[in-house]
Amino acid sequence: MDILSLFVVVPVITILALFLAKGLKQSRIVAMAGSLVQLAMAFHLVYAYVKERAINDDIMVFMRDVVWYEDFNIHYAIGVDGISVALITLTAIVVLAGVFISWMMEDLPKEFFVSLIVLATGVYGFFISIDLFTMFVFYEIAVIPMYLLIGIWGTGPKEHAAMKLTLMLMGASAVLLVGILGIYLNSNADGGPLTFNILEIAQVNIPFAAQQLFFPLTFIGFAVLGALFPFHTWSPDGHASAPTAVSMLHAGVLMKLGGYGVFRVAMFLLPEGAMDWSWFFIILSATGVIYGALGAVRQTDLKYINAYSSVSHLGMVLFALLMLNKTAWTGAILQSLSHGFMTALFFALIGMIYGRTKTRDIYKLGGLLKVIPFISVVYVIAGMASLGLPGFSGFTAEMNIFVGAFQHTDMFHRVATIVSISAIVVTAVYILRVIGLMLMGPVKSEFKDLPKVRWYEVTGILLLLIPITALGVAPLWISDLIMESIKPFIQGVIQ
Amino acid sequence: MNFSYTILIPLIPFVVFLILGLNHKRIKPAVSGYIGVFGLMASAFLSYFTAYKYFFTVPKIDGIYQQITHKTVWMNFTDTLHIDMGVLIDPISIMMLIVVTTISLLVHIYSRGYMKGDPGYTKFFAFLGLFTFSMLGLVLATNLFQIYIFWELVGVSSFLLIGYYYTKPSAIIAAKKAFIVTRFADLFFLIGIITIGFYTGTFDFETLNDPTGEVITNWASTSFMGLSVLTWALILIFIGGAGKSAMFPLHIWLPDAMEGPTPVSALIHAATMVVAGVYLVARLFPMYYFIEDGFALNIVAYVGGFSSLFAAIIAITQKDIKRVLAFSTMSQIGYMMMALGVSGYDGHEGVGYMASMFHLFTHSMFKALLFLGAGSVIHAVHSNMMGDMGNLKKYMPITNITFLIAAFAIAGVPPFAGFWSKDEILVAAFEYSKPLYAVGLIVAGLTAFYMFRLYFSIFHGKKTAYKHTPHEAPASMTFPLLFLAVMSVVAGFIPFSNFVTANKEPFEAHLNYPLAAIAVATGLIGIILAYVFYKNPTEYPAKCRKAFGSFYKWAYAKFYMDELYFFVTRKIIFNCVSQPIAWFDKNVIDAFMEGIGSGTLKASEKTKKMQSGYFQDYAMAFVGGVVVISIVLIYIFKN
Amino acid sequence: MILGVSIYEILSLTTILFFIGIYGFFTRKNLISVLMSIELILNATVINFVVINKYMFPEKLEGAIFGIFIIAVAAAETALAIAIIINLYRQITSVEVDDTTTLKY
Amino acid sequence: MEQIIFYILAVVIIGMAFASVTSKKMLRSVIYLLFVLMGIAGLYFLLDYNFLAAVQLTVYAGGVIVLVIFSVFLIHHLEMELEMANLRKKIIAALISIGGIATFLWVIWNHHFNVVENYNAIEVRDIGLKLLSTGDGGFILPFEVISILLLAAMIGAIIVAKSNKLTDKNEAQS
Repeated sequence: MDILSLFVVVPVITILALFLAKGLKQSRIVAMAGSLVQLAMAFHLVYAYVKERAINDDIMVFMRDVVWYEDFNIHYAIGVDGISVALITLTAIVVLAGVFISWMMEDLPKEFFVSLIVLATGVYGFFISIDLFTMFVFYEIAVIPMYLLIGIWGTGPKEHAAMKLTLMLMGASAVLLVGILGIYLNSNADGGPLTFNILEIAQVNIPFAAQQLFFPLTFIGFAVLGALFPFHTWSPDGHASAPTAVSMLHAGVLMKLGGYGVFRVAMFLLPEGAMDWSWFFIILSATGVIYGALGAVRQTDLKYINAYSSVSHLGMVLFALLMLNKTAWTGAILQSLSHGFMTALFFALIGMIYGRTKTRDIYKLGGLLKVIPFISVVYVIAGMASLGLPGFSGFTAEMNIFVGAFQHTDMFHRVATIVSISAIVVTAVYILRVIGLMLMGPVKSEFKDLPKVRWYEVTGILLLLIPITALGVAPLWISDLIMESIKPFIQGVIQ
Repeated sequence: MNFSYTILIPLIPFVVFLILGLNHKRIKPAVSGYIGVFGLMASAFLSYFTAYKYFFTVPKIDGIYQQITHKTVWMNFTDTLHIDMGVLIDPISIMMLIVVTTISLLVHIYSRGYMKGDPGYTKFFAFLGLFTFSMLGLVLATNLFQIYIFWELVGVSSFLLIGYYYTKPSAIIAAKKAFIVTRFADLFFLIGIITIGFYTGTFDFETLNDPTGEVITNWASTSFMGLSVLTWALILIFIGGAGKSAMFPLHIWLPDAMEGPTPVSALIHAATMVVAGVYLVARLFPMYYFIEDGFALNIVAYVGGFSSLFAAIIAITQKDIKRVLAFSTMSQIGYMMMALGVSGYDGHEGVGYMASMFHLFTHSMFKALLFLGAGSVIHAVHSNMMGDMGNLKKYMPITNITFLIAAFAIAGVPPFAGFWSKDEILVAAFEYSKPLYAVGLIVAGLTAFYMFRLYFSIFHGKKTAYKHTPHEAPASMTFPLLFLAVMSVVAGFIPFSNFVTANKEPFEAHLNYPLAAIAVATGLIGIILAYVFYKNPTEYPAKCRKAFGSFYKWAYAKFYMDELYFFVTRKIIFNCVSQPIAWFDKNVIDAFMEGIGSGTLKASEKTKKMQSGYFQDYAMAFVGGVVVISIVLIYIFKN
Repeated sequence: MILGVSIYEILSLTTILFFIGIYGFFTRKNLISVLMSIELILNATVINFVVINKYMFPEKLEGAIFGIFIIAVAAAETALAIAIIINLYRQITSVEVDDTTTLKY
Repeated sequence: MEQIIFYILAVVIIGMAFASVTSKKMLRSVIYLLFVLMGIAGLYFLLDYNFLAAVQLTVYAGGVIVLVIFSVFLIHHLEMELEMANLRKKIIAALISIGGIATFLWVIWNHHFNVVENYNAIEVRDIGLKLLSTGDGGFILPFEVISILLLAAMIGAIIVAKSNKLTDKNEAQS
């Protein structure tokens, strides 16, 4: 068994083991053990990758190729570069944190953990695939458990939210499928056989007309998952209804699939299309950045605030990807990682606050710093990280993006960049608004004694907080790791 | 010369922060105070040692102080552009090191008394440590991005400290305001930095500031709207500095920031953080001076001058002693900015630069003293308002004396520290532009007046009946007062021009007697007026108030700047932008997406009627369909 | 062959008969009536088989034999249908189409 | 002569068929149908398919109609008015039917049929031989299938019609 396929096999084994487990206690132990193994594997993968990279100069390493369906030349083709390794590590951490946060999932625990790990399987598979079709299959595997997770374990108008989320994402995948098939059917432009393999397609000069046609489809197909304005509306409703761990996984990991897909498929395979269309999507994403931030200012529900904040931050990812240069792309990947940890942390904290106070309305909360200091302090830290405070991951990511975006000298890019930068002020406004209203202020009588934070909550929080700080304090190695992997991609665009 | 140990100067407070912050429940208050104080003592000692080593043992080359850097790459942007982290040792950074560590140390000592019994005692020291770390990092920054990083950290520690009494709504609002206003300014700062980074290919101060280097000599190669792009960048950077240094019109956060504990006000909002803007301009002084022939520097001068006058006028009318001091701070920083703005570069022409740094130094001493003294008073009276005080000299002799010394110092009375630095500023302004000189002079007079108004209303004036008899503060609080009082007297005698100059080349500064005399006379007039008005309760203040009428009202309301901002943010941004966006999101975009869903639902609701369950209907549809299809097929294949 | 009657006329007749059956099938609400309409339709078809056999392929017998088959099947079908109808009547005491709409949405 | 008989038959068939599908009285409707079937039998006689005509008469007129009448007796009061579909549905049905007639007629009248002039009558014997023939073009298999089908239908009809137990059960449940 090669090192990458394990990332699909281990979750599947975990799921099988979960079927044997009984009750909450057993299933959570099994889920935790499975996720721990995955995390260990992720760390080992980082180590192995760095070692392998030193001697191997390919775009992807640890490649493996098994024919899956011969008639259409579909392969189970896997391989990783620095970007996927980083995102896999992110996934492993967030999944484990999610398991810890759901430690007390009373309701159908077994089924919950199964769905959670199915989702994780899809995500891992997506990140390791280099075959478009396999990638798409894993993408669907990741998206579909969402419906169950929200529909069954959610709160509020959960059926509606689940339906909306699933339908919008399915609609996007329909568009995406057209895009992928378009790429596939044009992959013989240089006379070779039709193929789904990304690396092989990248060698082919897909005709410009096809690129122009299929780039927007592929881009939108992925970007809906990355909450591209104006296709973001599933995210606030979905997050508001989803249970905590699902919000974490969804915002933290699943939404990254969008940016990753845009990068790996749309940008890499259709560079000319990307250049041709970039102006349009830059407008959308820059609008999304500022729009999400401004939208968050007016919300009163914590989860909504966070969802809009995600729209803004992920808009930044897409914006950076569209800048088509190395610095901005590094920033985009860093932002994906950073946002993944941060937003997962946020949702975890919100879940804890909600679990204790039974409300998410910031006007109803108040003075929590005194009552549940640990959660509140971490919330402040997460808030500071989110508004791009140096020393946390958000800052390094955003600076890369801004500096990268500034490499374009024309007026259009300048204006878009400045619009995006100005979102950091608005971000400060809504973060501080939440901190001011919810955490500070006089203690409200109904929240005088809330339960203390528990060990599993602390573990979950620390799992997320440590990477945020690590990325922020010492970004050099990770940014170099990513930049190294971006080089082959950027060459396609420069040509 | 190896100065890499200077990295310890910021790191020690950071370690203190980590120790206290992570264990704030376990460490006893008494211990945490000592940890903070000793940590800072180590830092302060190291910076004194560095100053000694730098100024007296490092050889000057061609009579110029060398710039020493130790740095390492922190993050790569492009192949050439990267952020470094490191330390940069040159005269101004050393001066700032001394200022920051000294004031911080004294504030630490002072806080041990002031914060006694506070439930968040340990947390307070942790925050102080964090702030000191960030400020020192800022001071030692080797490049623009590093300065930005610590700039933000300083901002956040300021936020935490202003919001220290986090259960008090006004403190929360003030903290938020401070953070957001400075963040807004930082936005411009950031754009400026990125612009500079893009057009010059470096963030490094050494490269940027080299007067013969590529950057400065080639400023004209780019242009944007009639000015060099670099000029724009410098203006943007100055906006960032203005935000942190509370220059008009970004000053509105400073008075509110007084909601924080008084030692914090002394440390952050009087002596160190607020001068970061001045430091920033001074740091980039060669760029400001040479690029576009000092266009951006002119702006600095005028903004500084205006802010200084503006704040001084407001300060006269305020009733809260900390707000008076806050506006005074703003006014004095405006002074420093003005001094930088009017400065030249070479030799004696750079007197403005030297004066600015000198004033920064002395100001930090006496302003910290004033704040700490005010803190001592507030500690005793439990009120911020001047109306609640009076005749405190009887109860608090040490505070009285030290406060008086500080007031003399800020009023520019010889031989106190303020006199020397202020005199140099006025000399520089006089040489540069007469209107600015006039502004400077007026401000000097106003400063003397409002300062002594404050002094007399607190320590003299009406006999107030106190609920609890005020008493002198404990030794931990009076020691810093006394120390700073001494500094306020002797700091002026430091031959500053030997150490800190624009081109790093020492020169001999000497008093310009006529100008000094005028300045002193103005100051004295202010003091005398204040004496007449406020020594004993009189009718004059009321009369004056009447005489100025609406102008007084305007000044008292801080010229309605807060209301203006409030209007812009609340009414325009919130109601006219954010609200409609929320509406738009819900009713247009989301409604559209939902509409697709509910439209499908409705369509199916309608079409499901066709599924009536009557087999005849199905048959009818079938036969009808067959007929129609037949007709169509016949039509198609007829020919 | 019928003297003086062309195949067109006979086919027209069966067509009309067929669609009268269809019309009845659509409009009748009683199951037995519907069954009778089906008989009409079937008969129209049988005539067609027979007529075309007669007019176009007089040597062959397939049309007639099919006619017999259809009649046989129709008889079987009728018997079954009536059995079902009676059973239905026993269950819901109605043979109206309106009462048998379990296929609804 | 034959032409006249045909037209009479045609008018009877169509008129009776129409009366059968529109009549409001159940029993009358059945009787009209009987006339239609008999008319069709007449048509077969006219076509010289005597055996077929006989089958038509015995099976349809004799068997089916009697079955239907009995079931009508079982279920309906004799003079009960039948419920008819509403006007809208009638119009739609009529339109579809007329459209269908028009289409079919158009097709039929536009098609050229290879009519072979002949007047030979078909013997019952031929039909019987053909039905039971196992040779080329023999219909023995369909014949057997049909017989099994009829048997199955018969048994099925009995079971369905006699399923008292099921009824009891259902009633007991309800």
